[in-house]
Amino acid sequence: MDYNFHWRPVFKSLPDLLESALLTLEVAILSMILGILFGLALSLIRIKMTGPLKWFAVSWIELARNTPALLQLFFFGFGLGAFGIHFSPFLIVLLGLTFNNSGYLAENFRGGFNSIPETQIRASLSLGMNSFQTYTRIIIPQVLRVVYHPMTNQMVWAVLMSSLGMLVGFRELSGETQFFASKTYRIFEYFAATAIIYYVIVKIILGLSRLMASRLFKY
Amino acid sequence: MIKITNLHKQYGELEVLKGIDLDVPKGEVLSVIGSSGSGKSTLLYCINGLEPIQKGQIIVDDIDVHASDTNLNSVRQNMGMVFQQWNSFPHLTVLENVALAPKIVSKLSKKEALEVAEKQLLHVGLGDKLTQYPSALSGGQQQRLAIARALAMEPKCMLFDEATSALDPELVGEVLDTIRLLADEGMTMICVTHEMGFAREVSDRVAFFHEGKIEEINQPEELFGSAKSKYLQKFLSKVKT
Amino acid sequence: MIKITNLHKQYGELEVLKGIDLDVPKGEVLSVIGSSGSGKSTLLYCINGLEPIQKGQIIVDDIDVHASDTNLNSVRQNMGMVFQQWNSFPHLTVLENVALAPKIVSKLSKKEALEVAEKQLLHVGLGDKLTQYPSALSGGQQQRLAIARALAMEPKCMLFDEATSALDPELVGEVLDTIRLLADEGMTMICVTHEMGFAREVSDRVAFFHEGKIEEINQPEELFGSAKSKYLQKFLSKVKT
Amino acid sequence: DKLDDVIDAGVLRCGVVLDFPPIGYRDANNEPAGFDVEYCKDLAAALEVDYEIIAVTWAERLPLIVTNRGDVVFGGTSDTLSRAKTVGFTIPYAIYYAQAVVGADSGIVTVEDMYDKKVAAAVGTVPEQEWLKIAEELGIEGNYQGYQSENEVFLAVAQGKAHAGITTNTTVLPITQQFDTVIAGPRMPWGTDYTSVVGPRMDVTWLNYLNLFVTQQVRSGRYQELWGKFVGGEAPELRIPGVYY
Amino acid sequence: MESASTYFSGFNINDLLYLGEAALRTLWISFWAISIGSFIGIFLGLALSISRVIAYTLGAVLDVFRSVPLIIQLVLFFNFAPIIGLRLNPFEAGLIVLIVYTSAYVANVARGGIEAVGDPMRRAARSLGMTYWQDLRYVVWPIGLRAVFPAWVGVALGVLKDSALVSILGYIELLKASQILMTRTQEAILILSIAGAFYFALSYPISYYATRLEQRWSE
Ligand SMILES: Nc1ncnc2c1ncn2[C@@H]1O[C@H](COP(=O)(O)OP(=O)(O)OP(=O)(O)O)[C@@H](O)[C@H]1O
Ligand SMILES: Nc1ncnc2c1ncn2[C@@H]1O[C@H](COP(=O)(O)OP(=O)(O)OP(=O)(O)O)[C@@H](O)[C@H]1O
Ligand SMILES: [Mg+2]
Ligand SMILES: [Mg+2]
Repeated sequence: MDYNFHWRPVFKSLPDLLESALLTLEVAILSMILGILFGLALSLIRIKMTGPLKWFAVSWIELARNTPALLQLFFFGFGLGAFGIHFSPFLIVLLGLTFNNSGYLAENFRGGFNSIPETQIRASLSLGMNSFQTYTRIIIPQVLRVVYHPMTNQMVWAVLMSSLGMLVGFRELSGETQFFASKTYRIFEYFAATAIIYYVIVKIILGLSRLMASRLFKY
Repeated sequence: MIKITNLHKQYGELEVLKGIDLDVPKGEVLSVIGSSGSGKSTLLYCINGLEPIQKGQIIVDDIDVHASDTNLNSVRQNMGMVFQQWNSFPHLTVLENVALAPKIVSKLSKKEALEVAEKQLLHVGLGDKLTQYPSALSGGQQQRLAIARALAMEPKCMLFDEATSALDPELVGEVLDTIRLLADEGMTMICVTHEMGFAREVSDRVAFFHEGKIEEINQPEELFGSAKSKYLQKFLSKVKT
Repeated sequence: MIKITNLHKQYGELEVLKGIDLDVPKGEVLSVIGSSGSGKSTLLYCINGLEPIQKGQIIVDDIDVHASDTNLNSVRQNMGMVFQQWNSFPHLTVLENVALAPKIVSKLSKKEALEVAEKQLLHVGLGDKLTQYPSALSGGQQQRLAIARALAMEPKCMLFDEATSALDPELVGEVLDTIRLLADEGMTMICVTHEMGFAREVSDRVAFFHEGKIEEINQPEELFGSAKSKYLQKFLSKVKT
Repeated sequence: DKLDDVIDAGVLRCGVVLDFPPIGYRDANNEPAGFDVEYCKDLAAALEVDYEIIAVTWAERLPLIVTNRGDVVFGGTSDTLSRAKTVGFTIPYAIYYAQAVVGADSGIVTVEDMYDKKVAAAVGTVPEQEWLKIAEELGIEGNYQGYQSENEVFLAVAQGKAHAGITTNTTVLPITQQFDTVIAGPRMPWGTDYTSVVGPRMDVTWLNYLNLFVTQQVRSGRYQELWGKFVGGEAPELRIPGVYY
Repeated sequence: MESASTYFSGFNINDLLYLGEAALRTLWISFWAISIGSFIGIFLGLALSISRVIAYTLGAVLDVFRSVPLIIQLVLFFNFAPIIGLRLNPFEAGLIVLIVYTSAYVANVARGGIEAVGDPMRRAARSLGMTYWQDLRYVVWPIGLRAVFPAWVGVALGVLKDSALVSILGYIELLKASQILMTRTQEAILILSIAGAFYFALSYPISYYATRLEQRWSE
């Protein structure tokens, strides 16, 4: 083995890497927030509605779940460019992840809604609550508990998937790593450091999620 | 108080209620019995406006429940309903369960809502469980919680749909006692039940449902003692009275 | 037949069996009673070699179950065990459930295994369910299936661990009848049970467990009639005998 | 040494960048083609071994050598001193200069026009690093966007995502012919790009062999022939004015 | 001088074949990754279920492969293998990473399956005199498989889609082929749509079938 490991440049650019990790988190969190909103809407449309809107929701969900995330990113990147719609790399990644998250979360939510017995709705209507109150006060809080664990997993996924940003020119953690690696040719060293950063991020997310769960779901 | 005339209800093709006429005066306790699928639950749902009807009229306290300009939510505030499954809201504490509707529906202040809730919980004997979550309660306690929750809206009448049938035998008693209490206090009630003993003891009248119709309705002694309808005779011979 | 001397068993720090001495001669039916957590199930697991022991000896049919050179699988073939939960294999038909172990453990031919299985299923009264899947059986039938499955290995003794406690009251009878049948046929048996009536009627002796020890052991009339230990007296006063 | 290794293995593993028409690209059958590909074949022929083309991105060119996934890279690699700390360079085998392609309606004529416009280049190339240097001096870094491949750069310019893409003079013609919306832009204000064949840094015998190969290509006229075929016109003089060898 | 149209040429029928061939390669690498990865994963799952010590140590190792983006794993391994003297082509390197990745996920699924069977059931089997392996073969496997089959299908489909990332090593599977064609033809949207359709055609029927099966079993 005649390869010499050079770790010095990696340490030197560690601050930059960590800063770009914030970008990774930012895009992952934003895509989760949007994904939850769209996912909720999609799942409700899929459960409640018929007609074109339902087909739209079903296509979205199934396309998101049955094609690679990278392909979805490319679509928002180069595909839509053909129609003269241009997004910055940040937006490409955000939209791609949101599209993907929404599809997966919609199915989680659907499972969540199905797990709430019909009688809960009846009970809350019979108390004189309107449908909106029933959903916001009774159904959704319970659904959130059912989907909390899958949602945490999806958040981890969003972080992992955001690494695809490096393939569409987004300088999040992976993109930044690639940029440095291409300047110093220390690919292995840089990506090893980045792997550790990802691992730590994921562990932190899981830890926080557990902490939050214990505060949120006392019942 | 509750006046039903010629009520017809279909689920798709299936006609479940085939012309019901029923008059429940204020303060009466009416028990509804009948075999499974005869439409007992459906009747309660229609009275509460939880299911649309096809024909007929349901007047509760001078309001036509199914008229298009009726505000269903305010109708429901006057009618408490308790279901077979304990429908306590699992994500709220016992106290919050009861206080929620007074707060967001009756628009009481938070403090008032909590007071009302506490009062009703004491009423049904759950005064020591206020901060627990429903998962920590027994089935019977959860069912009493559901009753307290309905009572907190200070309804003029109560609808019970087999409120005890999902309970273990040893827990049935405590819920029946609570209902009995309400009856004694003069609450107007319709109770779908399969506890014949309870029906006999508490009700002013008992209605026997058969295939979407009221086959026989009478004072309990008459109905259980000298059933006229042969379906009722058959039904009574199958259940232990 | 089964000879246990000074048996000690710990789960980690927790000492569950604290020196058990027990001798079950061939043909005896021994019932084991005692409150929850007293170590009854653990004893059976140790006899069957399903849990390692820390001290003492268990000799079954002249074989030291926990000696390091013992072939546990062949010991187990001589000992049938039936658990509280009906552990029928859901992916196999009733007949296949029973025939599996004879085929793969006793290495019978497929035909022989099926014959043995059918015989035992007839024995426990499941002759008409051979091609059903367990999910189509009632709890009592599933439990009898488990008994047939154990019997198909033609064991010299049977261990029952609360074989009826997961059953609805109306199903308990049919399983007890099956066990009674085995007792009449002279099978050596240890039955952990909470059916005092059954213990009294079927057993040659009854052992009362208390905190990992045999507190009292005697013929049923003596034990139930004039209990010496105050723990036993307390225990008996709590359960309906 | 490497020379023996390659002869031993019977295969020459060539890294070539294939989104660099006409120097490296894929033909209508999606097979590798171009000036660099021909050079690779010539080298294999000289060594009397088979060749294997490894398609690499700009950023992967040098790691390919560093991690020994390839024996040699023909990939328009400029011979900077900083790179020479990592890999070994031959004498120059081709000369390019950096030039921009710009959107037809971007209004860019001079380099100065590009300062306040969106500029794109491929990640890990000399143009990227040179432009970022200029940008840093002028404090206009935010307008730059790196892409995985030059192709994506061209696409970005064609679709209007970027106003200018920095590439190599040889590529400008095919690109402007392909896209109606793209025209040739200014030549970039940094030096001529002397590009070398790349091999492992420590393998001097191998680098010697490669040096000889480069001079042989020129002497035999093959250099002129291939340049004429793929780029057109007179092949540039490889000798560097004022430098003696 | 040749005309520039040699360098860029339009999308033609051959290219469809080219994409089809690449789809087969996607299927090929996924097939091997899923089969070998599942096989290894099942044994890892077994190991995880045996003792708590193993569950913690081995579990932590497997966790790494689920907490670091696949793309980083690919880059790292591809650049690391030659350092330790392994001459791997993109297919081999990609396959190895995918196998490890798959087995990390399958191990978790398998452990779930074993837990689903439960100790009481396994005790019953052992009490009949079955050996450890007979218990696994005749009781745990058939019962556990049914419990986790849908989850396993999820993992398999995930790998099928994630195999798109092997493109960055230069293995010409479906996504890489589309990139090559996009470079040559500059028809991003058309090619991405075709590639998406290929992926969808591979993934959707399986996912649909698995959902149906799950519904049937849960009845
Ligand atoms: N949402 C629904 N859609 C279609 N049919 C329904 C629906 N709800 C009830 N039914 C049918 O209407 C009939 C009457 O149902 P209902 O629940 O009112 O009976 P019930 O008298 O309350 O019976 P039980 O004693 O079993 O509760 C039944 O045949 C039932 O299958
Ligand atoms: N696998 C285990 N690990 C640790 N402790 C255990 C384990 N199994 C049982 N125990 C503990 O050992 C004690 C005896 O358990 P055992 O199941 O033998 O009681 P039992 O007499 O059968 O009670 P029951 O009537 O409830 O079945 C209990 O305190 C129990 O918590
Ligand atoms: Mg009903
Ligand atoms: Mg026990």
